[in-house]
Amino acid sequence: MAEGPRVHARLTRGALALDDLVAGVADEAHGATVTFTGTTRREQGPPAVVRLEYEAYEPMARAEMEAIGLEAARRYGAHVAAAHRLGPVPAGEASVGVAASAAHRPAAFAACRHVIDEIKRRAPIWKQDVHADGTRAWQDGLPPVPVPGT
Amino acid sequence: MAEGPRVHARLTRGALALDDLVAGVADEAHGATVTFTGTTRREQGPPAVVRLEYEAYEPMARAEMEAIGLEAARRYGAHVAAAHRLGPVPAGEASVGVAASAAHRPAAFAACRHVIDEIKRRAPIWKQDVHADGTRAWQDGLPPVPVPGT
Amino acid sequence: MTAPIDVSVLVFASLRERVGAPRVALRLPAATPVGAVWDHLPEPVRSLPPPAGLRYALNGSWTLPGAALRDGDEVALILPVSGG
Amino acid sequence: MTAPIDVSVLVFASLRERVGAPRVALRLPAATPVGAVWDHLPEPVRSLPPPAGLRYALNGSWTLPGAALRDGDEVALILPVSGG
Repeated sequence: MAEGPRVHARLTRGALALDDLVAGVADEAHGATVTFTGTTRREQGPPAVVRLEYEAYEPMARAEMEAIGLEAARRYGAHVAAAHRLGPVPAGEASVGVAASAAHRPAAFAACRHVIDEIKRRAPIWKQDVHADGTRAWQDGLPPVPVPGT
Repeated sequence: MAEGPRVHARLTRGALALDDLVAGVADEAHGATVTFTGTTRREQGPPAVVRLEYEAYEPMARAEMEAIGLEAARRYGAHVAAAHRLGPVPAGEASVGVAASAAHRPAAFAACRHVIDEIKRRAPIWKQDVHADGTRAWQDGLPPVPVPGT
Repeated sequence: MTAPIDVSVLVFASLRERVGAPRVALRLPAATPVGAVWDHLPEPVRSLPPPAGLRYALNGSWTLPGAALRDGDEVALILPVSGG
Repeated sequence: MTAPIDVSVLVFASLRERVGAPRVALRLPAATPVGAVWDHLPEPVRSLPPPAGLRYALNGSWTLPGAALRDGDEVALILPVSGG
């Protein structure tokens, strides 16, 4: 209980399990747990997005997620667990999950919000939209790659 | 997807299942899901709280939870599911759970926060702390009941 | 001069324990306001001051203390809540 | 007059696809700043303007474009991210 903040950060190619994240932040002294799950919205487009493909600079993404978790943990007295999927993620499945627990709910909400906001802002992870018509588009600030042969 | 907000409110004497709440707010058009779980903190006291016992004015508690869910659903374009336990809840187990989904994360966080804040403020539900030494204390604004025979 | 009314009062938590039952039947003067019900509860409750923040429900909906009771009404005394 | 240095450049996402590999070996003048690496990438990348918000990591830690490279360094070009 008094051992200080716990932070877990994970990159995974499998489905995210919210229960695992919640279990990672359990603490008898923490009365509030907040989770965030980010899911690909199917109706983005047109053309419709059928899946995303995530790529990361893996060691730095993990380190950055841990650093972000530790910021929230220290600022809010929270435990934090965060996981991000890599590789293909079908539309409708979760690509990122965060759990944060704290003694009281304002701190748990703030910690969870900090972690997801900063992961999206800072972690070196990129997504590629894969459309129903087979086209793909990286979301990385560069103009679309010219399609070969056109 | 375009069928408008969904609101589920439930009182239950069994353990809360976060997955059920999350499933209740799933929507292909909603990219963000936020949950809140409230758990009895064991170290409250002294004397230590070993469990809570919840009592409600059940029809109004359910109606009030639904009204609160609908407020959040309308204000934030969210789906909401909320469940509150009644009867004995051992320390360390969840007594209340909320899930809210929305297209984007600020709305999902705001909806979840609104629902838990307002349930705590308005729903006619009361808790009794049960201590390790056998004493009990209702949290209902009245002075402690005199112990018979003292 | 109108006939008295019979109302049912629902009580919860420590109020229920003090009353010894979840429901109290009261015969009251016609049009008694909801906010006066407390003073008709059995002892030892009516000697206690009603807690700050006491709310009222009438037949399953929120109401204000000035609402006039009618025969057959069901009043709930909602002590300050502590769910969550 | 100092000897050139060999550095490794990590690229991701559409930059990786344009380069055709996740890693590029470059021989550069000693003390080349990190921010100049882009201009040494193979075509067609170096003709593109670097995207606004491009960040840099050096040997696994964030760095600034003015940092001077040394022999054996590993630089990562971090395009604007889109995780979550």
